[in-house]
Amino acid sequence: MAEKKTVEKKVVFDEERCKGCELCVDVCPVDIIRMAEDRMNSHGYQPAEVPDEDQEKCISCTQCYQMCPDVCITLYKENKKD
Amino acid sequence: MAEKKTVEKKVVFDEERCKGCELCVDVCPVDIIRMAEDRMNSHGYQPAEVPDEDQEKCISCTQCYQMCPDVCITLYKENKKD
Amino acid sequence: MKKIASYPDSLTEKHFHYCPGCTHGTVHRLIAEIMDELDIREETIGVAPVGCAVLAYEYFDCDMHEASHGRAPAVATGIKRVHPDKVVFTYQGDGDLASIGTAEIVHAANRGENITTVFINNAIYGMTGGQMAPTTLEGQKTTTSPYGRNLKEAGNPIKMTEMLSALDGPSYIARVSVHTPKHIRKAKKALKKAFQRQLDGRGFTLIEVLSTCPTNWGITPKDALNWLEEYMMPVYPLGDLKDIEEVE
Amino acid sequence: MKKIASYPDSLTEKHFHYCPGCTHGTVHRLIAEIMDELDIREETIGVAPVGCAVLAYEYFDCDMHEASHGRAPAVATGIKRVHPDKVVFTYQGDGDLASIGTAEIVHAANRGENITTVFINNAIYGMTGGQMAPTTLEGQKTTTSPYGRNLKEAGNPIKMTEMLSALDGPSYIARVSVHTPKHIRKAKKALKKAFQRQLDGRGFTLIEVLSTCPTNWGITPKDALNWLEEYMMPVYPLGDLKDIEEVE
Amino acid sequence: MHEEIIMAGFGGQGIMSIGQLLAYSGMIKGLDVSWMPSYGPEMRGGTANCTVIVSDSRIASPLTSKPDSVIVMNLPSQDKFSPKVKEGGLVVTNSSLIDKEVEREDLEVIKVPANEIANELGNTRVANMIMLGAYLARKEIIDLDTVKESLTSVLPERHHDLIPLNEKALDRGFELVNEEVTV
Amino acid sequence: MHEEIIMAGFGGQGIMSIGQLLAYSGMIKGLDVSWMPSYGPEMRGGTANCTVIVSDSRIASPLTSKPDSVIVMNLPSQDKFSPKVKEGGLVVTNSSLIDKEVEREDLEVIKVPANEIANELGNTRVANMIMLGAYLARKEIIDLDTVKESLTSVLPERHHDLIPLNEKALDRGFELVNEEVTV
Amino acid sequence: MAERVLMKGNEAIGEAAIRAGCRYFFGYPITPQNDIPAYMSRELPKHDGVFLQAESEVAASNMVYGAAGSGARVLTSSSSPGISLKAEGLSYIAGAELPCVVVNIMRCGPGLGGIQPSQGDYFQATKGMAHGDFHLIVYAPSTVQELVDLTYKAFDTADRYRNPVMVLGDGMLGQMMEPVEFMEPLDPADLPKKEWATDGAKGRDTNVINSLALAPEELEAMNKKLENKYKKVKANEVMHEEYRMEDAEIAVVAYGTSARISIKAIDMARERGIKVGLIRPITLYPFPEKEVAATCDQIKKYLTVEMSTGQMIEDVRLAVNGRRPVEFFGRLGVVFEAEEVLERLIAMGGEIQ
Amino acid sequence: MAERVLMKGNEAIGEAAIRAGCRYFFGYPITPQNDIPAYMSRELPKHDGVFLQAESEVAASNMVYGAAGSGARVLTSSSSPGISLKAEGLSYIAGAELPCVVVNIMRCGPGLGGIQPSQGDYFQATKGMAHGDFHLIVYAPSTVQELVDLTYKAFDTADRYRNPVMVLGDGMLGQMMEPVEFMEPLDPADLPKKEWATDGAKGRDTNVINSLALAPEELEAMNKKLENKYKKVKANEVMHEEYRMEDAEIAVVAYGTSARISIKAIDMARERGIKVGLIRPITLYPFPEKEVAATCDQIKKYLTVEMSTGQMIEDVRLAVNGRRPVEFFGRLGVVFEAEEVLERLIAMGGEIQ
Ligand SMILES: Cc1ncc(C[n+]2csc(CCOP(=O)(O)OP(=O)(O)O)c2C)c(N)n1
Ligand SMILES: Cc1ncc(C[n+]2csc(CCOP(=O)(O)OP(=O)(O)O)c2C)c(N)n1
Ligand code: SF4
Ligand code: SF4
Ligand code: SF4
Ligand code: SF4
Repeated sequence: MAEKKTVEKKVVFDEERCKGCELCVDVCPVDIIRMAEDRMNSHGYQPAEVPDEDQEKCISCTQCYQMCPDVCITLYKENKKD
Repeated sequence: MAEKKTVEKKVVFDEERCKGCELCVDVCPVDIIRMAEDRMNSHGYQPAEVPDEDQEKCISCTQCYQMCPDVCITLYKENKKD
Repeated sequence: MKKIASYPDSLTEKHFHYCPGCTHGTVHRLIAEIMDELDIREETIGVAPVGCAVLAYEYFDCDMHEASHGRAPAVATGIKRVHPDKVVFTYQGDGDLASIGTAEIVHAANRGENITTVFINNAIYGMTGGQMAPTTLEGQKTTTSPYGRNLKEAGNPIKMTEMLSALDGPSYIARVSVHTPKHIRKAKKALKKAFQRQLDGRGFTLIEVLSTCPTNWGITPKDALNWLEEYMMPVYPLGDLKDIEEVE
Repeated sequence: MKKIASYPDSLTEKHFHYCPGCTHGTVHRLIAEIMDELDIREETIGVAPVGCAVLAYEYFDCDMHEASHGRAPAVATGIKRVHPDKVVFTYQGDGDLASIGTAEIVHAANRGENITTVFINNAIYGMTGGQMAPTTLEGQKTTTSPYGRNLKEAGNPIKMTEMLSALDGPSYIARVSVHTPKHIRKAKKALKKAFQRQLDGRGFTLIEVLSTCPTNWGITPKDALNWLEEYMMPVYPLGDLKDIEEVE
Repeated sequence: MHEEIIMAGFGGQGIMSIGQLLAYSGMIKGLDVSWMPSYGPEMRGGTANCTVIVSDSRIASPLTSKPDSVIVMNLPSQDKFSPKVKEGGLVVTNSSLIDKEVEREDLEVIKVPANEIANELGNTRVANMIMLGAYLARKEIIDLDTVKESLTSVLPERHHDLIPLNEKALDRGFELVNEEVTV
Repeated sequence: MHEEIIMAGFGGQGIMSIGQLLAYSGMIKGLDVSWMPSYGPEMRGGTANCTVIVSDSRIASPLTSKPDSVIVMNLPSQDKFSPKVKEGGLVVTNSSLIDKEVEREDLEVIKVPANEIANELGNTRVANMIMLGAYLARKEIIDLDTVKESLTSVLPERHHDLIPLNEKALDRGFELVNEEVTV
Repeated sequence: MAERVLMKGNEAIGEAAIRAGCRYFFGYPITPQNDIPAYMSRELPKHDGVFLQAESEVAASNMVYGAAGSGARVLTSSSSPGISLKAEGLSYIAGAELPCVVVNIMRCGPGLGGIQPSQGDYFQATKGMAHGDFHLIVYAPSTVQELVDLTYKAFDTADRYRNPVMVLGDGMLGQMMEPVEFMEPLDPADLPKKEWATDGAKGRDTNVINSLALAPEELEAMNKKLENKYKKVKANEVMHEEYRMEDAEIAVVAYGTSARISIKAIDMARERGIKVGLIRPITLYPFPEKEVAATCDQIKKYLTVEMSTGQMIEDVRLAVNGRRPVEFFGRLGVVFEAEEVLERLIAMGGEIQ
Repeated sequence: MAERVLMKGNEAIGEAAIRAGCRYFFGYPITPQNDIPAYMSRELPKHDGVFLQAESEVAASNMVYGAAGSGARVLTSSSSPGISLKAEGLSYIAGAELPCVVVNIMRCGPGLGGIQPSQGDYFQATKGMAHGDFHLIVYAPSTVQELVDLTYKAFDTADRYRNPVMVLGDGMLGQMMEPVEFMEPLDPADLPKKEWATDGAKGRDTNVINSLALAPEELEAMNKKLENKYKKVKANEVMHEEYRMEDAEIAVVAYGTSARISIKAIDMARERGIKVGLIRPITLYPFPEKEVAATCDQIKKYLTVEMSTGQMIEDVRLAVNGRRPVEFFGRLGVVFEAEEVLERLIAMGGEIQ
């Protein structure tokens, strides 16, 4: 309820699961996925991320979800207005 | 040298090897093989035989030799006269 | 916002122990999604292999057996004979299925055992550090083929799937790959069909999945996907190898 | 008088222990004749199976190994790798080769191991008193299929020879029979070709020989020949299954 | 009463069956019994033998090195087992196939032309029952009727049509000895 | 002299190599040495550690429960091994990845920003050599030159082009500590 | 009293298993135990059970692993070389703590050996069956009746301890016929449900059948758990029988077929005034160590009799622990005769005087 | 003095085998011995040798059977579960009296267990490896140098007795590195010809490699022959080492890795004035029974130290034969530390006073 909402994320990464394999980066047709340079998870991997400013650009193609071997990605889409 | 020659045998059975399976009997095209009724080898089998009187009739087709699973049969043929 | 793709219910929360980019995880997800979609998680008993997927029993959220190396089809047979009404699957690597477990897979297939086998072909022994598998390609260097696989010494990359297709028992056998999202979707289709066949009581099904092992191949995950496409696919062509549509 | 057919040199004088009418003896003779004709008795190392032919090492007058049940191809591999210039053959029953020894024959074949395998298919386990073999026919009664082989439970009669033909390693695979003199002559031809292929260094060869087991089939030797022709041959059709004529 | 018997002959001569028949008969008479086969490696054409013990007390070992009696249906069996018989013991021998005399003086030997009689009865395969009949006539450990009754339980069902023939064979063997003895 | 060291970090951080390098250097100096790895089940991403013992007398056990020193390249390793160090022992820790302080008062702690320095040198993978250099500066069990010489024998041939870089990394680690100590 | 039937040892095993609620048999033919699969293939279908001839002993033991993990009472049987092939599988079954019954109708080895009865697999059965610290519980019947009773009991014991139980017979015991009485058959539906078994995780947490423990501490815990189980087995499951031991000065220690021949020899020796008795271990693991030890005050000399070159003798010596001499008589390949044992007993009797 | 090289135990085994004239390796990967096949696959081709990765351990041991019967020096290696799968084959090899060398780099079982070092296969190696009355000759090295020396020696011993020889190490020994020196390599062409081997019966009677004996008397003869061989092995091949035993009152008995950790503990105990020494069996079969027994007058208490729940302790107790107490210390799954053994020694030292 009192949750602070910043950006409505369409592409959410489970950073602790991510192993930095970069497979998601390549398949994204709109090129919004990148590897975080500023942090490492507890296993020593730099996780993938979609910067807040690019979240909007996701076209919900699910390519990244399909490709991620570690099932790190959860995808959301705006509710249809109808 | 002093060997007593009775009939010149064309079909010789190793009676001790014979197991009386009768497979040779069937394949002989001139029907000269039969099972000995009067004797048994040391394994308790009545061996196959070609009676002396029929030895001549063998046409050397080797069917019996081919068929005999126990390789009991030695076949001879008259030397060609040429 | 509506969730359109997320972690399947039939996976536990455990993080996979697989190396970065290893496609074992991809196949795990597909199987879990199928369990979700067919609503069979509570009806399924899985059999994990000895191989990188040895801990699969920690990931699939269904009853599981950990088999001894290569014997998953025998273990699955034991399970299926006791529970003919449950869904039983084996998950096996190429060392497991195509080498030590050759007899078990051949006979499970020949019996038409009503189970589903997921066969991960990554052309190498992953778990043990990169030895030659029976499926290793000609010339491929591994820790036990340091000069590249030599066909005269080690024989040809074995085509288990083609070989098993020569038997009467299997109802559906296919080879798929998971190196692109498109192929992953196809792979899921084939896997789902195999599980469905089992539910229909149609006998043995096997899906071979061409997979990567970036660590032991010694290349990056991305390169591994390319290597799979470039080198493995010509030797192991994709497609349905056997598909007995209808029971007479 | 001239001898036109007699006991081959490559057999010892030992009487076969086989049952009356059992065609193991026939195949022994053919192999011995081939050793005579190719003059390889002193170059040959044979591997006997566990099965009725377990004592084959007493009959073949060449160096012999008695293998453990099903492992003859592995034993032969060990021998051949030490003596690549010798002729090495295995002689195996259908329990030995098609059941317990499945993995070993598949991999010897796939490696293209330069050995010759003589595979005696008599659709039953002879040595142990007539249990079901993987090659037992549908409905055939044996001591472990007392109600007749049930395909749903026990699977289909396995077609090892067809299955092995799907592999890349073998150079020559054929199925023959020894139920008539004519078939016996053909069988010999195939066997000789296989041995010759080995001498030419062409890799794995296998000849499946349809055979009888009158005792465990529970019929007379004569009836056994007919049963073979009538029931086995339709399931196991004769002929060359694989024949790689030339090395590229 | 404690009787140890070895029965031996070619495989296929029905040695195992008469052993089982005797053991079964003993059991239904309330005696302790054991039947112990010994096979050669061959399925056919080898020799087969079994040891039967019938006793009114608990049987320790099912084996015997000094049988009270032997029933031998071929020459190798006679050669092998007659030397083992207890002093003063019994040899029932198949004179149809065995010419050779038993070499010991201390034994009682009953010669039974079992194959001839069986052929007379129309089926060589019942030679074994003739041998057993003869044995039973000499060693009255179990009455002939009990043995006949047991046939139904011991013979496989597919051979039940042969029960009358088997009974006749038992009788013929029994009579043979009784005649000898009583005449 | 008897020194027992545990080195630990993420798989891939080159822990095993610096252990082998140290052991090899000890050997060519005529000392007794042992190198003992311990792997997790994972090929990558797990933690790896090894125990190296260098001694001027015969080494009994290649294991140690109370090392004289530890070299730790990630946090889980520091957490796991620093409590085991002998009283008054040494911890060389990778401050690039480890924020946390070592919790014991009795230990000497050398913080080495190994990843930073390695990145400066142009290759993160030599962070291990920087750590080893720092260790060697503090514990002079083997001279730096011997260790550098050993690189040729220990590194697989395909990495021999990196020997100069590795040498430089050893130097940088060594200098770092020497500066600290001497300044 | 139940009806007495004359039955081969092997077949009696099969019938006893069925009466114990066993409905699954996986095996591979091998002499001299072939009557067991033959019997099961004939009888199990009548009870809606499953007989499956596996492709090999390796496969059979892994099918057993699967079926046992699924909660069933399951039997496999083999003879010596076939048991060796089941070794790895049995180690997994023990490691995963699954119940099952394994019959070994021993023949004479090593290698292919021959089909003569033997007791040469004692070490294998009781000690080194396979890799790792585990044990089978081993029953050694000596009559066909005991084959029946112990096979039946084996299923209970296996379930109670979640451990494989072996019934160790030999070719002689398997192939001989004796009169036997059977117990009332048990309906498998009446057996308690095994909560740990895999049958689909419906409305419960998932069950995992497993013998893997990667973390050293877990691995040690798994082994500790097993060790504690075996302690319990040792405390509660020892079975043995004594014969004419009341005033004995010499004790023969023998099991199975050897024990029977020994009884004959003992009776003969007693007739000659030699005070000899028999200690017959019925469980070989756990070995009746205390029970043997308890006789040490009374007994002057022990004679271990085996159809082997001397295997159980080590357990006898461990039990006697140096307090008395332990001698050995054995033959292998050839079944010995009571007279041979007697001769040895006469010699020992002389020495004692 | 030969050059010292720093080498992993596993690789050192491979090099020693090659220097002993071994040119044939058949094996199947398994942790923690994978460096052995890796080494052989890299090095054997340089010596015109054959490395073949078998389809399984079962196949590997039968390939060894074939190659050994053909007269070659041949090696196979595996770890615990894989050794269990070689059981049947090893029984055949022993039965047929063939020489070969088998390495077991033990990991922790039962079942899949874990890859931690262990000594849980002692029983399997020394007693019940498989069916039938046979034995492997078992060497238990405790340093990488000894791995080298004993592997080399194993080939000679195998040939001399025509019996399989096992080199029994554990994951720790196989994976650690130590400096080693190697012997001069031997040319296999210089080895004496094996007249019994199969290589084509050219101008001689045929040779048959076999372990079958159907006639009981033959079977007994085959077993007698083996029994006599093992007697000779026991008489001639025992190896052991003693450490600080001169004035010891407590003796630790330990082999392999356990012995090394025990030495550390003994040194620590000695510093505390406890008189303790080590008896280290180098051959596990034949076990140094007389050698242990010979210390009974001097030693007041024995402590067997193993990475198992207690296996070798039975052989120690058999040797001591009740004359002194024999205690046990062991852990399994977790490698114990010298301090733990020390603690136990302190307690025992106290009791003795
Ligand atoms: C009986 C036995 N032999 C060997 C092993 C060692 N081992 C574990 S996994 C494995 C092979 C793994 O390769 P694969 O099946 O291809 O699976 P991947 O790891 O590549 O997924 C081997 C040989 C074992 N655990 N047990
Ligand atoms: C490991 C092992 N398992 C089983 C057996 C028993 N056995 C001996 S021969 C045989 C099968 C024989 O059948 P097959 O191979 O078809 O040959 P056949 O006797 O019919 O010629 C079996 C199962 C054995 N000796 N060893
Ligand atoms: S769903 Fe498609 S567009 Fe969105 S982040 Fe993933 S790959 Fe890119
Ligand atoms: S594919 Fe998955 S694991 Fe790989 S980088 Fe992307 S989110 Fe991380
Ligand atoms: S060779 Fe021909 S004709 Fe002569 S006996 Fe034989 S089958 Fe008859
Ligand atoms: S085929 Fe041979 S064994 Fe059969 S009856 Fe004729 S000769 Fe005798």
